[in-house]
Amino acid sequence: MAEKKKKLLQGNEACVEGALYAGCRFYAGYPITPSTEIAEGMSVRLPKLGGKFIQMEDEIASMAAIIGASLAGLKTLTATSGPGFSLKQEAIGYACLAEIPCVVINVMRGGPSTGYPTGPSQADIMQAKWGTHGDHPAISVTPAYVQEILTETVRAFNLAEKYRTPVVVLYDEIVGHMREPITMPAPGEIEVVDRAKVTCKPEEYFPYDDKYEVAPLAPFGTGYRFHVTGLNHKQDGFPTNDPKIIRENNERIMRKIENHKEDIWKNEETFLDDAEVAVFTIGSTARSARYAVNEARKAGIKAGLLRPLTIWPFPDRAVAELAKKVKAIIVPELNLGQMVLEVERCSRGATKVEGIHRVDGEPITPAQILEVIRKYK
Amino acid sequence: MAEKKKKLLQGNEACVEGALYAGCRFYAGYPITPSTEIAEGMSVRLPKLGGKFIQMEDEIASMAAIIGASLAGLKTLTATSGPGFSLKQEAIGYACLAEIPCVVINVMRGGPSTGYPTGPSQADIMQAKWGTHGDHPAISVTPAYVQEILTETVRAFNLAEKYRTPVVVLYDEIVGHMREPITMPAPGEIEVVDRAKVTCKPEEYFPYDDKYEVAPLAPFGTGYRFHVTGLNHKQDGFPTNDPKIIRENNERIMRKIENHKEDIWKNEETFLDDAEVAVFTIGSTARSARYAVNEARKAGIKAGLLRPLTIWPFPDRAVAELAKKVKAIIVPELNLGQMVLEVERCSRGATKVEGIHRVDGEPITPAQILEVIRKYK
Amino acid sequence: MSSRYEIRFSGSGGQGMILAGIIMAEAAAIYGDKNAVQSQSYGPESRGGASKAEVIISSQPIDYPKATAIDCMLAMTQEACTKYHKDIKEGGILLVDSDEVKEFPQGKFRLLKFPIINTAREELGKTIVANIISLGMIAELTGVVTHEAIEKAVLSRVPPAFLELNKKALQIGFEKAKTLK
Amino acid sequence: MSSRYEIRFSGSGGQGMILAGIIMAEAAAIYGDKNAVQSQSYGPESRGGASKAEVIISSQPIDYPKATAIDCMLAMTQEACTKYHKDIKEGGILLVDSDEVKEFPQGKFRLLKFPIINTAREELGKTIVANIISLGMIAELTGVVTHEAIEKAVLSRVPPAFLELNKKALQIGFEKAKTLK
Amino acid sequence: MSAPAAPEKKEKISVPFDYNKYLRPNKLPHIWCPGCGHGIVLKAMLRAIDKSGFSKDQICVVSGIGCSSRTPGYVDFNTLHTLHGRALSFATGIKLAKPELKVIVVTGDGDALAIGGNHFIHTCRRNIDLTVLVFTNAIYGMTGGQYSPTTPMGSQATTSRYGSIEKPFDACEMAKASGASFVARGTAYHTLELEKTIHEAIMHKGTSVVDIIDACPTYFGRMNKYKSATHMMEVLEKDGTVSVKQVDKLPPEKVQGKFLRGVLHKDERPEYCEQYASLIMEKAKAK
Amino acid sequence: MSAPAAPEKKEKISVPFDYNKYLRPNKLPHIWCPGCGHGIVLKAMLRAIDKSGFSKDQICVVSGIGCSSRTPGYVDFNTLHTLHGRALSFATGIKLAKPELKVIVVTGDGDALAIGGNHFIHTCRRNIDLTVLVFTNAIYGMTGGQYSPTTPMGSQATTSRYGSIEKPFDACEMAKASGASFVARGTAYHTLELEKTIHEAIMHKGTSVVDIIDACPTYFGRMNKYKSATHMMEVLEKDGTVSVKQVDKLPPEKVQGKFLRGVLHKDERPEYCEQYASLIMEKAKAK
Amino acid sequence: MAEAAAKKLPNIVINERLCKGCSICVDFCPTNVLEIRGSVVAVKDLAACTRCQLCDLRCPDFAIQVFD
Amino acid sequence: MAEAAAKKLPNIVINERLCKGCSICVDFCPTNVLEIRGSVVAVKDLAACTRCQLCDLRCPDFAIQVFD
Ligand SMILES: Cc1ncc(C[n+]2csc(CCOP(=O)(O)OP(=O)(O)O)c2C)c(N)n1
Ligand SMILES: Cc1ncc(C[n+]2csc(CCOP(=O)(O)OP(=O)(O)O)c2C)c(N)n1
Ligand code: SF4
Ligand code: SF4
Ligand code: SF4
Ligand code: SF4
Ligand code: SF4
Ligand code: SF4
Ligand SMILES: [Mg+2]
Ligand SMILES: [Mg+2]
Repeated sequence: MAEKKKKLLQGNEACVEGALYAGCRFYAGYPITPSTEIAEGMSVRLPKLGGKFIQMEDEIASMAAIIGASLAGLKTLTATSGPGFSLKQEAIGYACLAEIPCVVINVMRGGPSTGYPTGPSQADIMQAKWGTHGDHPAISVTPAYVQEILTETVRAFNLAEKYRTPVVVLYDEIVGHMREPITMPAPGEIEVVDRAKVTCKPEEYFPYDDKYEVAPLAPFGTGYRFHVTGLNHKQDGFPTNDPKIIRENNERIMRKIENHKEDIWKNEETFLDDAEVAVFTIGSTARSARYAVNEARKAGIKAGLLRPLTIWPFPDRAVAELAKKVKAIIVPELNLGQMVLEVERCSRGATKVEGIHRVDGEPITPAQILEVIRKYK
Repeated sequence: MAEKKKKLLQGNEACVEGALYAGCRFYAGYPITPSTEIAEGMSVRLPKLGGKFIQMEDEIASMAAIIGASLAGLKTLTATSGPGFSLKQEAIGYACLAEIPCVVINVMRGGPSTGYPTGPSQADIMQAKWGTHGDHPAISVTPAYVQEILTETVRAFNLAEKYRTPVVVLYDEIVGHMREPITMPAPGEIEVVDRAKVTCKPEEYFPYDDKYEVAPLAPFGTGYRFHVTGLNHKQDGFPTNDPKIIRENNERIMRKIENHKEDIWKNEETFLDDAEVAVFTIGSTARSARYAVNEARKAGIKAGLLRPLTIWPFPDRAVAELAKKVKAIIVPELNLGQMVLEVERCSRGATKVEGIHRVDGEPITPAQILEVIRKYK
Repeated sequence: MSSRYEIRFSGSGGQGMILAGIIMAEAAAIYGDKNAVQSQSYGPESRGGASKAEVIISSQPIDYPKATAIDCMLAMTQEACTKYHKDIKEGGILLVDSDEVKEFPQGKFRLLKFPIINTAREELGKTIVANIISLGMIAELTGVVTHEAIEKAVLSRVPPAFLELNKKALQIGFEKAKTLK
Repeated sequence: MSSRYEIRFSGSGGQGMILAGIIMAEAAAIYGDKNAVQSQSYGPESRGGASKAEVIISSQPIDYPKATAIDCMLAMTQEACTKYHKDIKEGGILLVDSDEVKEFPQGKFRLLKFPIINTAREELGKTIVANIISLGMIAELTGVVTHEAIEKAVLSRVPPAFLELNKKALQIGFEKAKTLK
Repeated sequence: MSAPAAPEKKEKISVPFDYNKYLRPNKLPHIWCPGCGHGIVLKAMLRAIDKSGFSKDQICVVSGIGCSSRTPGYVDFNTLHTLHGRALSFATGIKLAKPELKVIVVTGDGDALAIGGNHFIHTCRRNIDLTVLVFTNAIYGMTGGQYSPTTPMGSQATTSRYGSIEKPFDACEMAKASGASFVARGTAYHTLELEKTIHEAIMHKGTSVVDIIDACPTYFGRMNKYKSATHMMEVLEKDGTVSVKQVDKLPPEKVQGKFLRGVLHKDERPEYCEQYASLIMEKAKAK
Repeated sequence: MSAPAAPEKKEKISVPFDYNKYLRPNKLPHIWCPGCGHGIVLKAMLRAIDKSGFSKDQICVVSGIGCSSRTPGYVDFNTLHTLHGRALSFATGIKLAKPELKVIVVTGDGDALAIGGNHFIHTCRRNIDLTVLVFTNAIYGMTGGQYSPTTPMGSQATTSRYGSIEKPFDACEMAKASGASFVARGTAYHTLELEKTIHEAIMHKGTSVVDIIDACPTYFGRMNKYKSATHMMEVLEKDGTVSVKQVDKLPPEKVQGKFLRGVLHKDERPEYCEQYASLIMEKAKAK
Repeated sequence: MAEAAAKKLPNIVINERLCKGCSICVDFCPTNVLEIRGSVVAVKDLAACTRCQLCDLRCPDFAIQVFD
Repeated sequence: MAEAAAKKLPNIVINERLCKGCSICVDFCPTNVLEIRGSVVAVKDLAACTRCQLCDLRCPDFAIQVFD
């Protein structure tokens, strides 16, 4: 216990700690408010650990560089915010199709466009799933507490390695810039998934070996010479026009996530057992919601909270089940209606779904949520 | 009639005709398969009409250039395909927030990433709504016939001017590259909406005047000196941190579309009156669907087709009503499940929703659709 | 489906298969009184490889633009023949360049062989008009467009300097086809 | 909500208001046995303008990180005072720099005036430690953190060369606050 | 469609100058920090514009994102604050669509040369008639002090705590190599000279680039141990530069490592919009 | 972490050369059109790599998108076919993560200089140890013949039917101005010289750029009335270039308008990954 | 006439609302006319002013101008 | 020995599967050894070959090599 020092850290600083804990040894990025502290932290810390930091000329180059470095065998990170996240989309799609693990942090600020750079938002949730063209898998995790930014960043790296895919960590400016005391995990305390080792002979190695749902990825320069492309490809990595193979591969990269939703999902449930009205939300809004739900309970209202720490793949089953149990699901979000659409879809008309939306750079307050909860008591 | 010459045109050529008919006089773009014929056509045709064509260094610059040129008073166009559409997202968001009319063509090719450049897809549908960060309005039109590419391109320009917003024309490679005979509309035959004229005195002009839902936009250099920014702004165009104004403006740009859905929506209904099973789809897939529905009717099955020519804003009402009437809505699409999610959401559990998805670079055939229709007869 | 007439032109990039498809579609829809839809497939990004063009001709509106059951297919290369013959319908026609195609696919269709490219070379001194000869042959063989329509369509698509050459090529096509009937 | 203690530090960029917030939070949560959350607001992109930092201190876990009803607010400039005083709760404290703030907001809170910056200048020769003086004053006035905890927190955040200076500043804060009580 | 008519010349440099003529009412104070060089450059720009004789309606000022890029908000022209790095692309659209506008682009070293580097070189290559003022403070000011493509090697920034190892760009070299037909450098310190240089840039037809060295005391200054804004101006702008007019007269050791000031390159190659009108539109109409 | 050990030198230029040693089995014929210069350049590249003595596992070949960028698919190294314009950014990630790899970037004139222009100049500026081979055919081949940033003025392309009005980039000038420490030019025609130049580029430590003029007979050739691939090679590559070794001996009229071939610039400034290791990692660890 | 003009003091107009006290004008004034008072600039020695205009030219904030 | 070597004809290996008939080798062969036959290259006059290797060096398709 003497070792486990409590520290007061900013959300973005906790992100740095999480990345380093997970074994991240490469960062490429371009500064943008309110994510810049992550780059700044990595620039100081990485070289001490033998890792590399590079400030690229823009966000596109940053995304490309972390994919390249990941192919060279490192765990890699970039961090950005709305405008930069938009620019990274093409390369994120590349990482999805070429199946290159990496982690992208998006600290959400007021938008659209340049918007309100120092204000919070949760308006890039749908973009995290649909931002790049074509069908592609998406995993996004959504921490709400500073300590959780650390642990969820570690989880993001784990998921990236396990499923060979880019993982997005989404949190809003409030969580990114606030400070809370956190306890640094000891080595080994949190699970860290390392890249699967390739053991076969080089001549038997296929980067997309269809023996596997997720084939192991050999780092460049280790004797496994193979080809990687953003074109539709065969199991050996070379491009193909064969409709059967194109289809199979396009479907497989979706399936590898779809089939493991149980493993990827992570929901925090508060008072849901007997809840008559439920709140569904993430990030700083979930902090307000928890406060509100506590207040509601004090007032005798059977309110509960479903807080997904994985927003993509969307927790469809949990929402569908909840919808059958409660009178209403309230969806507070710092946007004009994003998660609420998914909640509507998954509840298939089984309950009332009501969004609370705010886009003025201010948080949704506990009082705002409580007011809506009261409607359904 | 002697004047109305029939011509055999490629989809992309019809797009050029539509743009010119609508009064487009500026094109900036960067070549990409399968949209390039639009750039090529514009490069030849525009200068004859006193218009300007410029090939920019990338898609981002192209999008920025058409926004600039639109501010200078011209109707402007760019065309691209998946990877380029991803790159344009940041600037599309700018046009949404700054309310600059312009039209973006996305000829959808196989994806994700570089994917299958010469294969068709419909996998950028969700991206057309959610591709840029932050909350923003989206209008997308979805022609399926060569003649319709012409008319819908004109409609896209009209909607762009009317609502001062970027409009996306989405069609797949099949429709973009096929040739059909079309009849060139005579001048005046199709409605062309021109930019609202500003008549007030310069000192009374506000580019986001809150007297209007959509304020008229004065071209630069006409004596109305004003400021445009991608930051959240006041009615005079200058940035603000005032939460009330930020909120009001963010909501207004959504509302100006939301409130006029009736005007923006355009659905083609085939045999829906007595349909027991309906198909919902767009583009080349709708052509297959129509074929299949015709065959089904011949076989005595009460099948119908709802074909939206406006996919964003999503035709939620039409789908909700349809869901109450039919046993199933079948959603064939050249992707792994996009429109089907919206159809699910809007039908609120009132009917069975079944997708047909294909991502191998080949079209969905009438036979494939017919087979599913038969399940619900 | 009987109101659809489906033609597929196939060969390698540069043999003018797409132009042939366009001309056939124009013959039917611009110079004839039918509806027509032409489509094609491309190599990587937009160039190279085996190439095919399809034309659907009908007196009705045409929804589905791709071949479902081919009435007539032209194959100018072995690769194209092997790759693309599968959708020819029972009783349909497969016309191949007999110098290029040596392995003939099996199927319940009429297989017609003719040295098209060589005829272009020998009789007109230009292999480039092989596609026009084949257009003449197909018009004659199928009757789906009139001689007049196909001639108008061809002539509207070629530069003035080559009008005569193409007229001749078409004529040769008409005649040679008769020998195959 | 009574388990929450809410403090707001406000002034202009460069006056060290955010650092003051951080130190207060550390005093409570690292050197004390409470929970604490510190947050702040920024100007355009990340710099300039009026600045504020908030600290919530509680013996319970803290969910909502922003001020709801402020127990104690510091205002180092007129702009900050005017802009940010509204959320002070009934019976709360508003401590202002009396040289800077001349228009006093109305409200059912205790208004305490003190020339903080000037004291830093006069007694320590460095206006830069005005924020540390105010930390001492607030610790003393509110008792929400112990003298010991705030001192540890201050000293852990300042460079070795300035330990003494800051210690003195804090001490001055403690003492001056007593005069206001 | 023709380019802006060359307006009459005014001769006298007028200080005190009535800046209010070109400033928007009630927008000051600007957001820049105390001592930030951007304000000095802005003033030189306004005097140069005044001298050029263009009317306020003829002038369009376009910027990207950054502290420097906040300039358009303060000045009473047709003004456009765009996206980070993309100012030149928006400006290209405006200029080509309406060649009669005089389009001035205000951009930071990060905006122009980091994220916007490609648009910078392609603008120069096309030689489209834009006047590009690069506010080179060797830092990303707006985001709080990260190193930029002009940060000198060894310098401190929030992302180069161990000293920058990247060789900085010379914006003038880049502009010249990529084809700009007018390339110059000025500093905030040499403010009358800067006014003259900007004026010359505005009057030039074709892409004119002025690299303007100015100071960010808040970040670059503090992190690199400059005592004040004045100190930075003296070290970086006064002592760190040499006028092209003097360079031949100075011994090499007085020139080495210094930036050249003044007009560094000028040629009269055809401007893009004019070429478009004469070579493309004319030919197209003739066909 | 150290840079690749300098391998032993082989001396003799070996033609006939056993290309199969470096080609992937069953990937030929390549997709390039008859007469496309890209194949000639590829062969020179393989011979140069062979001469360099690096093992196949040590070499990584990265490309963007374009006809030229299809190269990695054919060669038996660690190969990466990335996104249009972004090859250098992916390559930067690989190199910095694993400096012991020899990373060669194969890119088209469009890929490197149009959409990828910014990454090109920033790569040069950092002087990271990448060998960049630009296949300059003055056209976008892959998308069917639009003009590129190296298309000569007046040329035809599918988007410049009235003749291009844009001044082309000189990739070597750009590389030099932005800081590359090795800059050279070759052509497909001068294939042995090209082999030597590429070899020298590979052996250089730092960013080495080789601008390689080759021909796209299908688009550039046809549209600009060249009779054949051979004709293009003769006009554009043989007659259109002059070796730096000869340039001083020739009268100006024989040099004017021609591209210089050979090594145009070379200096030994510190390489990025080495600087990172010595200046940043060492300092950081010491702190 | 020349004498009369020489005697007339210049009019240094300071806009305190705009002055940010950066001290640039103070530092560059060749004759030490100016000083920072509190947080803004003030005239210390008007008579010394040579009307050189350097204060105006280098003030980033439109806060000082010197008229005859 | 020298004479014997001189008499030995070179071995021109053409890969017809790879040759695209672009004619580059034919055009650049200084002694007219090669020609296009049908759509691929063929040796017309082996004896004339000087082993200069230009055909190999400029063939874009790995389709021709000349061995001693
Ligand atoms: C796409 C995008 N990436 C990053 C940012 C964040 N950002 C805003 S300004 C800026 C740099 C500003 O530096 P510079 O252009 O030199 O201007 P200065 O502030 O120094 O005047 C950055 C990185 C952004 N707004 N958009
Ligand atoms: C983002 C994006 N934009 C555009 C394209 C389309 N595209 C593919 S290759 C290419 C240009 C190729 O030209 P170049 O790099 O010169 O290579 P070449 O084919 O001439 O060898 C273009 C525009 C793309 N694939 N991705
Ligand atoms: S941060 Fe630097 S560049 Fe930005 S306003 Fe302040 S001093 Fe100027
Ligand atoms: S299109 Fe041009 S560049 Fe591409 S393979 Fe063909 S000849 Fe080569
Ligand atoms: S005009 Fe010159 S002398 Fe007078 S106050 Fe200003 S700087 Fe000093
Ligand atoms: S230079 Fe301007 S802002 Fe600075 S102190 Fe002088 S008057 Fe004030
Ligand atoms: S080696 Fe020389 S002479 Fe012999 S065939 Fe080849 S090019 Fe001709
Ligand atoms: S150069 Fe090569 S591909 Fe061309 S004809 Fe000769 S052998 Fe064939
Ligand atoms: Mg800067
Ligand atoms: Mg090229």
